[in-house]
Amino acid sequence: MTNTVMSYENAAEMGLSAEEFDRVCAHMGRIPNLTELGVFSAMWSEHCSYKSSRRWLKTLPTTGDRVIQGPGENAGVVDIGDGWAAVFKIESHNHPSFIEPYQGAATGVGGILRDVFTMGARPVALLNALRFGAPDHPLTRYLVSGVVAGIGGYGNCIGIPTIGGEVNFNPSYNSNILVNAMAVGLARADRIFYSAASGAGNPVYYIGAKTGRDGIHGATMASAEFNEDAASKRPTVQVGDPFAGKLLLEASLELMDSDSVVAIQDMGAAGLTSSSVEMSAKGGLGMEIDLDQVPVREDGMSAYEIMLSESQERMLVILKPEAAETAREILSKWDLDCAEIGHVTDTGRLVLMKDGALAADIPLAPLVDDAPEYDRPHEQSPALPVIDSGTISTGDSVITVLKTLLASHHLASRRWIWEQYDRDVMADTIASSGGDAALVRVHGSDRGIAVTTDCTPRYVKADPEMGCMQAVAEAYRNISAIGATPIAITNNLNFGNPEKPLIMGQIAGSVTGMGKAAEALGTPVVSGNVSLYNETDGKAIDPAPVVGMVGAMDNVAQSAGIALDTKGLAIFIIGQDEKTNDGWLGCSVYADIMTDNPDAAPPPVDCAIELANGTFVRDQITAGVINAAHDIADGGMLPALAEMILAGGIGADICLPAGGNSHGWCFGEDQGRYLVATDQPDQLKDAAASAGVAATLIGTSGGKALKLTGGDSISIVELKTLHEGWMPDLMAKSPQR
Amino acid sequence: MKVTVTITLKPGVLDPQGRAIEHSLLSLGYQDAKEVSTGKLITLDIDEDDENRARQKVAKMCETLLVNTVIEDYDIHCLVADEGDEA
Amino acid sequence: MKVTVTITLKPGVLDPQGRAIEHSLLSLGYQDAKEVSTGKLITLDIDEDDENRARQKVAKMCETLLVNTVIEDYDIHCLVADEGDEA
Amino acid sequence: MDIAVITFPGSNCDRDIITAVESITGRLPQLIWHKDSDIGKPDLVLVPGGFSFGDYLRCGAIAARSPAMDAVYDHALRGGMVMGICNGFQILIECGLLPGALIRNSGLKFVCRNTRLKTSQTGKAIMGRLEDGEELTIPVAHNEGQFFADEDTLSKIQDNGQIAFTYAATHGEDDYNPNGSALDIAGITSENGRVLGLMPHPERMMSEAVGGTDGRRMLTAIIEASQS
Ligand SMILES: Nc1ncnc2c1ncn2[C@@H]1O[C@H](COP(=O)(O)OP(=O)(O)O)[C@@H](O)[C@H]1O
Ligand SMILES: [Mg+2]
Repeated sequence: MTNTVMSYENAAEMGLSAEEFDRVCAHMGRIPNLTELGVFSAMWSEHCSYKSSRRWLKTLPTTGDRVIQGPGENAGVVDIGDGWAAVFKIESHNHPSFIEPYQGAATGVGGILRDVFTMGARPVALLNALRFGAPDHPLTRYLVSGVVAGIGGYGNCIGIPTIGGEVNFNPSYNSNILVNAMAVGLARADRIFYSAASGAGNPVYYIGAKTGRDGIHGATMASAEFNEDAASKRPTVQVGDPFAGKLLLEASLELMDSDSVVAIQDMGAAGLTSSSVEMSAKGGLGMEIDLDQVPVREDGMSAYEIMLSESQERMLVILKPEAAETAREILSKWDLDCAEIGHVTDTGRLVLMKDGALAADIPLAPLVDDAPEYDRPHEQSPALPVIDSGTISTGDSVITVLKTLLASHHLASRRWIWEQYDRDVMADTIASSGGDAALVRVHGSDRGIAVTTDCTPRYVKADPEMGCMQAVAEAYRNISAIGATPIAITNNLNFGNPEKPLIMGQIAGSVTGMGKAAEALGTPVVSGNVSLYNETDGKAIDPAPVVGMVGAMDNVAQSAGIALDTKGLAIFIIGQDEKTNDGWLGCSVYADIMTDNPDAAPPPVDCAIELANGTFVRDQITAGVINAAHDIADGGMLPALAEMILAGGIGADICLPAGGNSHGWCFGEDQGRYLVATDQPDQLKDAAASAGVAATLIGTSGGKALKLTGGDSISIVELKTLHEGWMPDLMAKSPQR
Repeated sequence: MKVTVTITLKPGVLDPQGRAIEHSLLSLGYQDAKEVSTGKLITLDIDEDDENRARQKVAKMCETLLVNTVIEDYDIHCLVADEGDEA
Repeated sequence: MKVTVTITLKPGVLDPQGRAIEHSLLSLGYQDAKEVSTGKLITLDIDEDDENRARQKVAKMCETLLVNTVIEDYDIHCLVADEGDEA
Repeated sequence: MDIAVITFPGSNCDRDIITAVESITGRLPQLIWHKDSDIGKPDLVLVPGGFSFGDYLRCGAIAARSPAMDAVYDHALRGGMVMGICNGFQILIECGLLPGALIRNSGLKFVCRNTRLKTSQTGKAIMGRLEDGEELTIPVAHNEGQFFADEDTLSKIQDNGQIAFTYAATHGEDDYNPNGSALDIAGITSENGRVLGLMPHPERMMSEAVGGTDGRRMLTAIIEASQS
């Protein structure tokens, strides 16, 4: 066994505390060698062990009638009816995308796709939640163009439509962008594959691309003690190969179809380490691997490097012993490497051989079960005052404000981004970017799944618990607004350093809020990811607990879009009564753009109302009463209406309420509301009354402009120029590194 | 002065394109081509007669725009007018 | 023998990328870079010691796969082991 | 009728075109893997879109040199009908079955959006069942779709009536041409009018649910033409 003796210092370089190192030694019964310590440090990293967040994640609701698999597998699985299951997860690639935006984002997409197809599902949709720095920050354009090209580059090439997402710009992300990618797949509910190993003696196969020195933990490798030849072992950026990804996708699905697979897991973060450890530990078994059998791309790779490499497009598979020949045939058809690298044992240990000698021997139970878990001190963010909208309203006309907001970085169209994504490949896209949720059809049927990602960091920063409830509620509204039934969520918790009590307080508050809303709205959390330490020079990002939600509908023909494309429709606000003549401007887009943005509490979320209004809107859509629907979110009612007008090309006449505060009424961000257009106003009103849902008629569709009572108006052409112009103008300036 | 910048991937960085080409050459019957790798070429005309100064200028362009120094290396070749190509 | 193929666009063929780079260089303040054009580099190791034969083989690979001769030109550079780089 | 669809590793629109053909003809087309050199004697060969061989080297370059494409080449020389969509168009150009080149979009970005196509040269062969001047809404999704050819070639394909589809500014948009193609070319045919390549994806416009039926209209006309 290679016996460089590890020290506290080495442990610290790998991110393990002295106390954690003591624990490793106790479990091992000796001082671990480099490879063993590397395995521990990877498995006990924040990324793999969730040591700061686990205590809180345990509080989330994770079960429900439709949940087939909750958190703990590669992705969550829910029943969407008719024997179909949706398999989905979201994952971050924040740091790599800042270092190398194209490859960082591309490999983020590749990684999340593997999480989905490793469960036997064919991926059918990709989404991305992005956070960049201030638009005028010198790095922003370079990062935006690289990240967007990388996401498109991978998704377009592998042939899976990228159909939704969200983008925020805020200076807190100047040096720490967020790149979260979500993938959704479809499988037959009775053909889901899991990662738990079984059957001692079963062969362990490595399939996919060769292993190189990609993405090996930087801090570790920079340390001279660990290598004689530092330059040649320099950690390298992971490069995505979507073509290899496509081959791996097809080969894996074919392999799973061929009835050869006992268990399968992709090699994601911490590569061969996490896949081998998790597969064997989940099955309560052990594994012996001969690292000399691992297909490598470079000469002289050490056991440590092979175990910790994050080369892309690789899978670990436990095969039925009799299936070896079938597997080889399938892999060779797809021109992929395939090697038997070991077997399952019943020893409960991970044994690694290299150059014919023992390279590591680790007891798995403590490695997995005794991973550190911390109850870190947490402090609540101070409550912010509720601000009366009257105190921050400006004297500008409503149309002037609308123009300013629509052309602001908050609300301007993201077309520049999503036109770079193939949204139509697979030919089942019913709705994609530009509306609320996106909708894809289950191939060969009328059934659809609706997907969205949402989070408003502004709210979360102001009030983590309420802000995260809002993220769930907004996702719920987006799914409902297209006519689908929300089913379950995945989430990506992006925060700063959890060792700071205020940050830990944001995490605790957010998870609490997410749990409450998920429970109340009947959308359990089935998968997720945590990305902590998003800080630069001690300054944390604005917290971003991104929520990805999946919903389902029986017949996509019954869905509604946001487009106001018919004259003479009655336009209602659902979730707001006729007496309301003001709105919540604190913590709004309006406050950010039009005022000096005083600290203020975000709009409160009432889940009971969300549930009632969402159910009402969905029911009226499927009943054919609603012609177009859009949830009211960032920016408030009037920008939402403008988006409907822009999407459909028909204008509207809107009646402002008498008295009150027109800015609050037009731009307030009160929750639980939708704009709907209908050609059956009486029916809608009656249905609302009997459902106990507030519905207020505010105007009629028609014409080529948005007109307000009193004569103020703006043409669709002008609206379009403002809304569509901002991002192309920004990106037309040259990028700079 | 005409300047050519050759940009190649740093050692160890995956070159999927190179691999695909190698594979294709193989299946077209070119068995003896190995270690295929790909790179980029940028040529430009720079308003500068002194080779050293030209190099310096172009190096700056490489660092700020032309090259992704996280994964790429570059070489600058100046075509000195009266001398012919320079290695 | 190590061989490098440089592939450039034929005169008259549009080079949108080259134009964009030139534009970016300009707006970054590099006023004196002109006529930016882009190309490709393919290096490979060929199992052949004789330079002429190596060139011939690689030329064939260029004609059949590596180069789109409708829009691209190519040059073959052999790195002769004992001589260093060859222009 | 006999329709063949050629697939390569990385052709990701193969399922889409297969589904489209099946929904028009009621029959699954014959699937041909790139390593097969026997494609039979189909009435129509379809080369689907996607990223064959990852689009590495040049789009379509590696696929164009596959055994199946050698057979398609011979099929076309014998007067057989062939249609290539998007990456399939790039492959047909790389094979030398169609003139010109498809280079990087003028905007240097991948572009996915609906385009208006104007149909022309409909009198003959593969275009025979489409109407001259007919406008269709079909989406594009590509990075290298800018049609380029030297002046001589351009005037030759114009004179020969090889321009089959052009991007049209129906509503006076100034960005109607999504990639900067010369003469707004979206699709061309071979001299004999029997080989067609186009960048837009008709197989993605097969029903109102997905945004329209103009793709069905186009594919139906082409399949019918291959029967006559
Ligand atoms: N990064 C992105 N990728 C793809 N689509 C995006 C992206 N950002 C925004 N979109 C799309 O733009 C539209 C508007 O986004 P957003 O304002 O965040 O919607 P909402 O407020 O309804 O959640 C949505 O359809 C969304 O899917
Ligand atoms: Mg919405």
